[in-house]
Amino acid sequence: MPKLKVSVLTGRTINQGRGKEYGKLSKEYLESVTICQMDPNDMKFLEVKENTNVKVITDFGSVVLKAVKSARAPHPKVVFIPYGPWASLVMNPKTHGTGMPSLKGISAEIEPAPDEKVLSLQNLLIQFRKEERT
Amino acid sequence: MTVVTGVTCPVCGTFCDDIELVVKDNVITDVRKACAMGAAKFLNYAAHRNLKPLVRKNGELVETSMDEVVERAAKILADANYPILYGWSNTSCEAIRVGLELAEEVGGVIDNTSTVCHGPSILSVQDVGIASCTLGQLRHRADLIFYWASNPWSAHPRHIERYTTFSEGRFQKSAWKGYLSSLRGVLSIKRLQRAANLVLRRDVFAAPKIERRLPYTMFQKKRKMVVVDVRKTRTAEAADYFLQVEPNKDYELLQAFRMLIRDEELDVDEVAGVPVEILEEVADVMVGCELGVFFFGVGLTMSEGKLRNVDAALSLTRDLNQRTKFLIMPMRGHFNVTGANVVFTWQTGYPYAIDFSHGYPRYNPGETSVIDILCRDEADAGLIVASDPVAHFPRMAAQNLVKNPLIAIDPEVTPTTLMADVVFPSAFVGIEAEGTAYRMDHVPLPLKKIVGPPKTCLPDEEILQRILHKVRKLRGSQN
Amino acid sequence: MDIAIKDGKIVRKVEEKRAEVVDASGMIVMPGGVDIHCHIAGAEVNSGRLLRPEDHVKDVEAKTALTRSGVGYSIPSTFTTGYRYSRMGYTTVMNPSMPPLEARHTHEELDDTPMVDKATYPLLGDWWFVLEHLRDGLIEECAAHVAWMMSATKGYAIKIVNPGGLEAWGFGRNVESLDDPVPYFNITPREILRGLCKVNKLLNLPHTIHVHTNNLGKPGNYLTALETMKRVEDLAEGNQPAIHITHCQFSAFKGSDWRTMSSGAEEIAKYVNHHNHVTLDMGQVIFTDTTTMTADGPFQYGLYNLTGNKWVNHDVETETSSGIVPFRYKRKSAVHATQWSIGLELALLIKDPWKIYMTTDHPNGGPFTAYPKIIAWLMSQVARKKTLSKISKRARQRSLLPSIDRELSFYEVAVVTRAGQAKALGLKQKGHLGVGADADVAVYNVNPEQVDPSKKYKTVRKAFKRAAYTIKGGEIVVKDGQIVRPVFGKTFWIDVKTSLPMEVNADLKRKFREYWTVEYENYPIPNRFLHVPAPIPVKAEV
Amino acid sequence: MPVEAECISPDVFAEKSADEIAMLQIWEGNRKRTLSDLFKIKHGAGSSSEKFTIRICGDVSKVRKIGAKMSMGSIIVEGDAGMHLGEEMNGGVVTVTGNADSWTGSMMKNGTIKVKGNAGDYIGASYRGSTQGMSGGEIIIHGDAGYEVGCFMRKGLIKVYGDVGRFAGIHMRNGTIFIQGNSEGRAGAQMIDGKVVVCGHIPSVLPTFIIDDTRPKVKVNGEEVEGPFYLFIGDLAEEGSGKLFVSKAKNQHLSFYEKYL
Repeated sequence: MPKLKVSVLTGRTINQGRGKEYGKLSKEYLESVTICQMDPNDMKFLEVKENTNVKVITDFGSVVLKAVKSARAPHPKVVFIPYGPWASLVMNPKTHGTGMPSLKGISAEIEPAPDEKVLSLQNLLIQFRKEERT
Repeated sequence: MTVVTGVTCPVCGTFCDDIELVVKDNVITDVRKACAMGAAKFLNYAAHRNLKPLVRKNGELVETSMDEVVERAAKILADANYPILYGWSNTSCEAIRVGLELAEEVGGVIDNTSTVCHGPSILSVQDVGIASCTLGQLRHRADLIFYWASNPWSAHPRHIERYTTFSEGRFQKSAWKGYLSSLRGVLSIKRLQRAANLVLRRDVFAAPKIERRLPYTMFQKKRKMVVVDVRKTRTAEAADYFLQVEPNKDYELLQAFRMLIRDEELDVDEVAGVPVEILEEVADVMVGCELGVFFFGVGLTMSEGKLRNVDAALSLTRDLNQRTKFLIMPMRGHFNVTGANVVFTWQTGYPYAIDFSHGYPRYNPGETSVIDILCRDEADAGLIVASDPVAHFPRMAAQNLVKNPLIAIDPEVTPTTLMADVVFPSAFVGIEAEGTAYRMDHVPLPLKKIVGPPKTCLPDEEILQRILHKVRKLRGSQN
Repeated sequence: MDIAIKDGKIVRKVEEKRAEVVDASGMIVMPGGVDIHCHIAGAEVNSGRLLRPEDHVKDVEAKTALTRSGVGYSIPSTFTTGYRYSRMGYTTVMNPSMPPLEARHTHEELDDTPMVDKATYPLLGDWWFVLEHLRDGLIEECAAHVAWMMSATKGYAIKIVNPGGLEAWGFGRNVESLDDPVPYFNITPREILRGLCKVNKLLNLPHTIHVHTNNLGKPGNYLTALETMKRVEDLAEGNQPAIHITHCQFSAFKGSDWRTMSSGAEEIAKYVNHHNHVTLDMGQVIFTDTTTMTADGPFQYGLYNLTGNKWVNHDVETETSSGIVPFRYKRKSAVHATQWSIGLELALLIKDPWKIYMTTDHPNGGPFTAYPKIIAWLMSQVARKKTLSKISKRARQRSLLPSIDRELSFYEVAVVTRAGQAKALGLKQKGHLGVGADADVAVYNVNPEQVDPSKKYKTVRKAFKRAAYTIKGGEIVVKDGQIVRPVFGKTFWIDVKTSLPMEVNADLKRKFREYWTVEYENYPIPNRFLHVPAPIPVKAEV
Repeated sequence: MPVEAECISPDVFAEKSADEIAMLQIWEGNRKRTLSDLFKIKHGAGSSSEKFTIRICGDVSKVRKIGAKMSMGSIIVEGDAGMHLGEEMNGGVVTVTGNADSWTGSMMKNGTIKVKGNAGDYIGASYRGSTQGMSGGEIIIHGDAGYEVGCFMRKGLIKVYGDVGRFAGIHMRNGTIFIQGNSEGRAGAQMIDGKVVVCGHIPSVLPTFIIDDTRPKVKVNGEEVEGPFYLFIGDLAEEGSGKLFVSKAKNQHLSFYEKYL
């Protein structure tokens, strides 16, 4: 199965901004933040189509997201994930004495995950509690 | 049906104050002048909200009385040895003032969302200072506008139209018309590209071909917008020039500019993936402007280099004032994150990450900042006000937050309220409660009460007052 | 002699049996201190706080059962500011530079500054409406706009800083003299000064225009200061003051550059001694590490170039600017030591204490907590000699102080630290202990019959540092230098009643969106926004 | 829970009885405690104050400000030490057999800190907003150090035998930083004067440095270190004249600079 080394950027998007105001439990929000914007050529390389799920893996965790074509390619080997609980799963918590974790330019590996599901918010949180109890 | 005018928009740091709302029997039925985010907020805020006080009883959140949640919350905070009080950038300055008093009373750590936003910017301001202004100054005077690692089109939709490139000032006119004509050009190119893709049955994405010169428009005497970013954003497409920088290389680029604006030469041919000839021309444009401004986003504070990226940007701005007038401003996210810094500072001397555990304010981000405290697993309780750290903190920090007793004050149902042990349903400040908030340029404006909140939802300020009162009762302290 | 207090006021007598008695025998009793010019609140002050964690960390105040915690040194947090003034027997302080657009901020901070009454002056010298109306000779319209601004910002007096220079700074320039036209506005600083001086009179404001001169902090600027005073000479009525030159020390430099810089105090004192239309405050320099902050953007930038220290600039649309630079005054620096000398020379060479008041232009010359030091210098030649012996040789040789043997009496100190300031501010109920005055009283533990301040200046300094009692509005709030009762202070503002506000509003409304980036209806501060508002109604001539 | 124990210093302990020491006040979170609440205290034979030694056994990685402001004697931590170890220290010796945390030796004026393991960020740094970093003494880290080593350093020596993170020597005014291992980059950023020596690999040199020379060896307070080294001058963005020595052998990718020599 093809893998690709990429640099992950997280940030705001207008849809995430709108979705947020519809409410964190809303469909709008879920759809706006469970995506991974990719360079079409990178998608070709990974043999994933629009809306195929991909898995993003960093030293700090992994997350399954829906791959979508970036409207502003080319940006080879750079993927963009909107802020939200899903992006948080792969962020780098190290602050290097500044108080600020690294949320942009995190090196990651990305692979197709057509058979894996995007976690629902509830499941994501349940998994949270489980992990933190153990 | 009534129309309320001059409403401030409690969403982003642009904090527009010209919104018009149509209200019909205590319901907002229409929104005028707001952006997509603002409209969504005013029309849908009530969709997923907390209506009843909740406490966690054997694993489940169950409805209860206001008195009980106050009691529970006060007890948790009074017993804690190192509680965290976090959030504050989505509430009123009035509530923040009470929050600081509460943090002091319980000897806790109080931190606001700038800790994961522009905290690093503040750290570098404390090292080198900052040459800034209010937004109107730029609307009237700026003829060169940089958006550096920020994407107002998505994060601050009306910023460009109200304050910069497309705004009408006394000494500078809007660049809107010029933009429209250039836009047509861009669109036609895209159309051609799409056509080509169909014919050739493949994606022809021209590899980023690096121009060796700036477009001639950059040398015209008119208002110009430049975007510097790691990826081409909507804002970049609207700009006169887009400078694409390699991820995590902003520091090198900014430092290089500091030499180039003094007409010094570099030993390298390329910085951050940009040929030096280009940089020299951009430097000339900077030096040649009447009044220039850098707006910078969290693209600088969150990427490799963090505070030092901003350090370099602030220093570059300062240096430019030897040649012309140049100013700089961070693009603040939440509508009152600036207010949180302001109130924290006047009451304690420090803008965020304040540790009251020894009875007086102490400040050392990296040590007293909430992410570090959580990652070191030092806190033993948490109070979250109008913020959603469970959703936005790195996994490790969020997990250590939810494993301790957690109190949430929030009008909305969020991952944080879902994971909390005590939940206060609050009124939406700026819609259901009034107060004061600070725009990204430190201009204070009133938050208005448009409609009444549900009876069970109190303003943050009042909720915090009740908790504070209860805490003092429990501790039997004299004041 | 006894002083009777009832319901927050000083009265002829009270029923002694039922009254609480404070025994002040062997102590000095004065009205509560009044500070006419100290930067304690607002956008600029707070940016200074944010800029200097290293300044706070060395001076902290822990929470007590009665008081909030905070930080001190050169820019104390709001609560600490109130407590520290009160401990020195001060009960009224004036915050001198408020950007009108950010007035809410200033008032939010003043509300969190306990123990003292306060007021604040909006910056109006470079406001576009002022520049345009004065340029077109529309004095009355200008007055009406200023009246609107006073009530919109809940302000107390007209503050003018480097008139014309701040607008020029919008494009990184400045004005060099009183006749240097302001770019794009074709009006001169002279016209702004005279215009606003007339406006001040038309509006019957209790205080005069409050002026920070052009060319502040530049060698040779004592001439500008003299010019400024002369320009409004003819506008004075009888013996009424028409202008207040603030922190005059910074505007009293002789010489053509820093090397030849010397004191211009003698010339200024000479002029002031022969004219009654001027009042001044010292802007005394203290040898310490402090934080300079003024609305004078270009001056602050110059200071950055001089020191290389971190620099904050904050320009405010259509109104004003401001800057901040940390600064250390060194005894061994000829320039700094000369500045120290100038402040004292002014206070001692100006014969009438009712014309010059004690300030440090906190925190520009040093923090207000240094006032007891200054009192000692003013009352004792020995104290001055002691400091003189430690300063730069060049400065000592140039200093006029050795030739001055005047030593202020306790009475004169009371004038320069409260009575004179209250009079200049037109605060009739402050600065004296007559019947009807506010019951703001300071009791200092030093016996004027027994202590000779000239020799025992250390005793005096100690006494003024920690008031034996501070009584605020009839309540004992400080005892032996400790806060025993936290109280809010009032916020005074001038409610000017004019006869032509209607068309003014129309004109304002019309131009509002053009000039500012906020809506007309969101600009004015409602009276209820203030914690304890104390509007002072004034009937204007227009 | 963070513990703050500024009192753990020979200057405080000397001339005190075991009981007095036991009663010294420390902070645990927001609660006042005494030293004896958290430590078992044994008083050895009272040695003269110059040689006064405090030995700490067990994990004190949450205990901050150990040896802060100390001026004489020595502290030995057998295990890991918490933040601000030896902050503002003025003399004496602190030895840590395990790891030290961030702000070790920050603002120190004199004395020696030895760390056998790794150290955190901001070693020998200044306080926020201040330009007064380490102004004397020696910090020796045998393992790795984090980001911003020697931030605003003014004088003295920092030796790191392992690797360092980014921004070693940021805003450095003077003094010497010696790095035996690799640097993650941006060494010497915004330095005005002083010396930074990188014996290992560095991804790149900042564009605001210019190459000045190649040197066979470099002196690090007295002793010579074999090179050869590229010598860069910077940070020109600050109009600085700091010296950045970078191993030639470990950094072939920098050879293109040689064309300017």
